[in-house]
Parts: sequence; structure tokens; C-alpha cells
Amino acid sequence: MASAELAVNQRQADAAAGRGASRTNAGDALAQRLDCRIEALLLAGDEPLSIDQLLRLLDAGSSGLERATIRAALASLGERLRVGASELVEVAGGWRLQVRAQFSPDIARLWEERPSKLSRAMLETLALIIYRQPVTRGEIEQVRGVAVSTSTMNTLLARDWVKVLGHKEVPGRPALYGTTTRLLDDLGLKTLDQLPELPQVQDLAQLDAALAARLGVVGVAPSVPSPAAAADAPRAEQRTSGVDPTVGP
Amino acid sequence: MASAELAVNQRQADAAAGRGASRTNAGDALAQRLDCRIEALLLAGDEPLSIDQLLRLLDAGSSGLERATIRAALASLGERLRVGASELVEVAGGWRLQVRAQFSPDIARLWEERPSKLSRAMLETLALIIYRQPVTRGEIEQVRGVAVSTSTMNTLLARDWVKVLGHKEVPGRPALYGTTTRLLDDLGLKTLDQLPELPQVQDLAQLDAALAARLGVVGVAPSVPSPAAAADAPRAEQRTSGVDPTVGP
Amino acid sequence: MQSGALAGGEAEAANAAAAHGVVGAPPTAGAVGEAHVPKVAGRPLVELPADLYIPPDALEVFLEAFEGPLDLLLYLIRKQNIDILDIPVLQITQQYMRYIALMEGLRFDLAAEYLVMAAWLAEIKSRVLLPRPPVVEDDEPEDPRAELVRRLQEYERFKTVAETIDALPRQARDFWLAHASAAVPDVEAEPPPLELRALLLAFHDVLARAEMYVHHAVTREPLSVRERMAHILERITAGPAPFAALCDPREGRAGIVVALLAILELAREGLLDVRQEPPFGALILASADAAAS
Repeated sequence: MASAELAVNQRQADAAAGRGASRTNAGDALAQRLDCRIEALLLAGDEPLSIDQLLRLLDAGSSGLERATIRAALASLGERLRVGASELVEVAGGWRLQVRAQFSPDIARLWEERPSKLSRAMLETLALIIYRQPVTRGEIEQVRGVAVSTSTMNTLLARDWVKVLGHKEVPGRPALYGTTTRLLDDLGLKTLDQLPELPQVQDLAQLDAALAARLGVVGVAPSVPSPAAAADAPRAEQRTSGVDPTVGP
Repeated sequence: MASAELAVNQRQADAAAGRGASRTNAGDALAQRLDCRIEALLLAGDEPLSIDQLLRLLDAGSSGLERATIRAALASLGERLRVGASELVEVAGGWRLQVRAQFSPDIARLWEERPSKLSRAMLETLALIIYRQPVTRGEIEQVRGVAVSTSTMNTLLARDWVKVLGHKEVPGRPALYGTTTRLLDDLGLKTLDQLPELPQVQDLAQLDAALAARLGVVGVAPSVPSPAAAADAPRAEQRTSGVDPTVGP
Repeated sequence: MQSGALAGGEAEAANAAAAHGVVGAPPTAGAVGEAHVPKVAGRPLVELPADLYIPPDALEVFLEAFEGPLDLLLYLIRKQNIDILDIPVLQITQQYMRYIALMEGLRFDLAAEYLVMAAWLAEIKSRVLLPRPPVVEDDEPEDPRAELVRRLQEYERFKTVAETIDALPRQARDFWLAHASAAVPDVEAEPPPLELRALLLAFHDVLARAEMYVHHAVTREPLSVRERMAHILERITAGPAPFAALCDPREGRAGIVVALLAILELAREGLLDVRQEPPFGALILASADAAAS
């Protein structure tokens, strides 16, 4: 927007709120207050901002602003917003402002036509990437028993929920997929650990025993080591051993 | 979504945000306050909202909410925001929240920090504006299947590749976007007609061939005849019929 | 939750049916061995007349209710309230084959995975039927069903957690970010070069993806098969009706598919009889009671 237009809006706003021109000085004082500057940055941007990013943006003159000061300003911003419709929330990517969940019914009316449903193929593929990362498309297909379409992968990539972590050193060098910070942000989470646990139907040793008993197999079968036996908690992004470091994201 | 499920989500959201259960009651009270509900709508939406739109959105149960009540709530919202970074402003399309102008230096730094590579989201959005202009953000989102972020639109506007041609006469009066002369300059084209017709191609080789043919690059390949050519040819800038002339750029 | 509306709805419906004894007694060990030919109202289901016109897209939607053969198998197992560990392989194999045969009979080009699964089930079945050789230590003591059970369980874990993830609060669906407009400052930095090719590739991608969305929009119609079954049953109890009369074109493809699913399910449960008089004439659906009397 051109600055001239902004000035007009400003005047309109002043008029609408019945405020006089004397406001300007008070406004300058506002800009000094760190919690307001942080609020301005979070309202204007789309992405969460980390303490480090805030420090860089706010301390342009290198006047020795400290993290502790930013943290204190965040706390006071959070406190000030308690009487309003927005709230300060920390997610994986940093701090952001979001509209309190109790207003969702109103907002849902505003956005009635939004596309938001995810196909089962997409959700199941995403689940496998979350809990088995780094994982190849072939490995996903093996569990699902069905091909994963290119458009499913592309949509997950386009949403920036999933990224290529590297390539597996096997013939064909298939891409290894993992989750992004953006996925956690979009789910309002700080870490992968906050995602639901993969249901433990029966662990595989038990399963083997149960199978042997139920199916009347004599002699307990040697438990088959399965790739699934590895930890099934959502994996932290750091755990990408086996990923070719030269082909990082 | 079923209300029971919503309640679960709410709880999960509370847990994720690290909020105590005690806050919920205070929150419910908040949701009742009209000025907070208006603030929530303005914070979540992209476009200004008129008094009539607010009335429709807030009075879903037809409980007899009046314009005067909405006006009073707007006034009290404006008053409450005086201690914050945003302000309530009335523009042509209605009321909106904007960041006070005195924070512009901070926000300018935020924009400069953006990565210099054109993101996939930006390219896709720009391509759709070229071929489907005049087009609303909602229409772009519908084709992409993914929300278009405010920063993507803002960056395209800031680069002067895209401009607002007018507003669509549907509820919400969303902005209609089109391309600029600057975009043609940056692409090295004289007119939009020089862009290839919408590539109805199955693979990248065909697309390359079509491009090469159009742009007169070496290795001219037979151009691919396209059934959708008429509908999907890039539209000249003049063709903005249907745009409300009174709200031109 | 709407995820898997078609399959979920049907599974639910089937469970309800089982509770009311419609499906019949839960399979027992004795039932497993009975290789009876699947007959519905006196004729095998696979012999649906060739001229029962179903739009190919509708069939695709039917199959898309399932995320592949494992999902279809889980559905067949769950709808009978059987523990996965107790899979009556013969029975499940038969049911699976019946669905596959139905699909093939309707000239639907089945995804290869379904056929691979069919072959595997057939193999398991034959191994179960063969007399068990005397047990030798370390010599393949595993039940032939074990691998199938493992894969079904593994798939089900992810299927379940995918639903849980879908129910998590999600930005722009359950909660929204707080934004205020800000003047767009002039960007000082040199903008990155804009390449025409990159631009067109992006467009190509997005259009390819858009097609998929249109597709999903079709499968996501929340229509209940069980509800339709009740409706159709009521209708044909009053008197035989042609197939076309039981479909409302205003409901679109998804509605017709739901009607088809409902009719197939009713036929499978022996509640409905499909007649065709004369040959190549219209399909007449009548209640099984009326046909018997």
C-alpha cells in the first residue's frame, strides 16, 4: 500500500475512533515499548518468530538487547492480551499470535468454503512419515499395501509438512522423507513428542507368542525381527542417521 | 465436526499451549463479549468486514442483534486496542485491523529477512494469477488445494509483479489480482500473449518443447496444440470486465 | 469425523447389522471349513448382468472407499467382530475373492495390489488346508497366516493413528492465526530472478494437483449406506422397483454409488432379490420375502 493511502486510512481511523491528532506522540512512545514491537512483528508476519529472530529484528542497532529482556517482553505481551481475542503461543517454530480457540465457531462461518479435508491416503502417508522417518516411499507403500501416488507426496511437500531429508544408499537412491517444523506449527505443537503415540496393538514379541498360542503352532516361533520393532515414537528430526549428509535438505 | 470432538480438540489445544484448565471459564466469558468476537473475526480474516457482514456473522441465531450494538462494540474495541500495536481502521470495504504505521521500520526488517529464493508457493501463486486473472485469493487456494499465505501475496505485491485490479462483488468483496507491466519486464516479455498457452502436457519434455517453440529458443519443437487454449491463454490486462470500476486500483 | 466417510459409514452400519443378527451368527471354527458357493437370493453375486450400467467413475469411487487390499481385508474382518488373531482365512478369502470377482465382473480395471493380495490369500488358504507336516525344530514352524496378521496389524496401527492426527486441532481448520494488515514496505533487496520455466513448471504441478482435489471431493460425500439400505428396503417392500427408481440423479455420482453399495449389501444379506426380465431388460429389485412367496 502506498504511504499516501496509509495516511488517509490513519486519518479515517482517527476520525472513526473520535481521536484527535494529539495521538501521534503517544504512538511514538508505544513504538519504544518492546512488547508492542513484538506484537507488531507477529501480527504482520505469517511465520512464528524465535527468540533469536526477534533479537535480530529488534536489536538492529546492536544496542545490547538481551534474550532475557525479550522473554520478559513476551511475558508482558501475553499478559496484556488476556483481555483480547488473541493469545501468544509457543510452537516448534517460535512464538506466534493466534485467535483463541473459543472464537473458532465464528471464524468457521467466515471461512465456510475453505478446502480443509485431507484424504485418507494423505493422512496415512503422513502418519508413516511422522513415525518412521526417515522413510522412503517404498517403505510407506509396504505398510499401506498400496502405491503412494505422486500427487499425494507432492501435496504433502507443497504444504511444507514433509521434506526430503536425503537419499537412501540403495539402488535407485530413493528419497528419504521426514517432517518439517511447519507441520508442528500447523498442529500447534512444540515437539514431535506431543503427537499421539502410535497405538501399540501388541508388541511384536507378544504378537508372535499370541499367534503361536492361538493358531496352535507347536514350539514358539523364533521371533522375526521386524523393521517396525524400532522405536515407534514420532522421531525427532535430528535422528536422521543413515541419511547422506551431502544431500541434506 | 461433532461438538464432543470439538471439546476434545479444545482440550488438546489447551494442553498443547500449556494452558491451565482454570482459564477456560474466563475464556467462555470472553467469547460472549461482542468486541472480542469482532476482534477475532478481523484477526482471522483477510479482508475488511462491513457492519452488515459482521451482523450476519455474529447474529447466526437471529437473536436480534442491532447495528448500533455492533457500532458500540467497534468503538470499545478501538478503545481497548489503544495500548497495543494494532488499530481499528475503517476502509472502503469495511473495518479492519492494521499494524500502526510507527512500527513500519521493524516490519521492513522482517521483510528483508525473507529468503531470496522464490518459493514454490510463490511461483504457483504467480502462475495462477498470470493465467487466471482477474482472480481472487480464494480461487487460487481452491486450485492449489493449499492456503495462500498473506506473506506470499504481500511479497508479490511488494515486488510489483501483481496488483489489485478491483474487488469481486460477492460477500467479503475479495480483492481481484492481476499482473503488472513490471512482471512482463522481469520476464523479458512485451505482452502476455507471448507466454505459452496453458501447457496441456503430460511430461516435462513436452513442456520444454512448448516453451522452446514459444520463446524461439534453439531446438524448436512442434508446439503442442491445446484444446483448452482459448480458455486458458494468458489474459491481457485490459480484460478485466466484471471488475467494479469504482473500486479500481 | 468424516475421514473415510464411505468405508467408515459402511463398517459402522455392518457392525450395527451384526448386532441385530442380520449378518448371521459370528463365524465359528466349524464354519471356517465350509466352502459353500456364495449365493445371494438364489444366484451368485458375481453374475450381475453386464448391462447394469454403472459409470466407471462410480466404481472407482467404490474402490476408493478402501485404501487398498489391506484396508478392504480389515473391513471384512472388523465387520464381523473377529479378532485379527482369529482370522477365519477360508471365509475371509472367500469374501475377498467375491468382492474382487464382483469388481472384475463389472469390468473394472483392478489395481494390481488387489490381485497380488488375492494370490497371497489363495496361497495361505491352500497351506492351511494341507495337512500339517510333523514339526521339525526350526523348520518353518510359523502359521501361514502369521505374516498376513502382522501386516494387517501394522497397517491398522497407522490407519488408526492417521485418524487421531486428523482429529488434532489444525491451523486454518480448528484455530486461526491472528493477523493485522501492514503497509507493504518497499523491498530493498534485489528480487531473485524470475525464470519463466520455473513458473510454468509450478503451474503444471498445481494443475495436476488440482485434479486430485476434484477427485477427492467426489469421494468425500458424507452419505450413509446404512440409511440408504433402510430407505431402499422400505421402498421395495411396497413392491418391486427398477434400479433407476432407487437412485436420485440429483445426488450426483456419490449418491448413485451409495445406492449401489446399499443394494449390494442388501443382496449380500439376502434381503433383496435382483431380477432381470426380459434378458437385457431393466433390473428389477424386489424384497427377498416377496420373491420367496
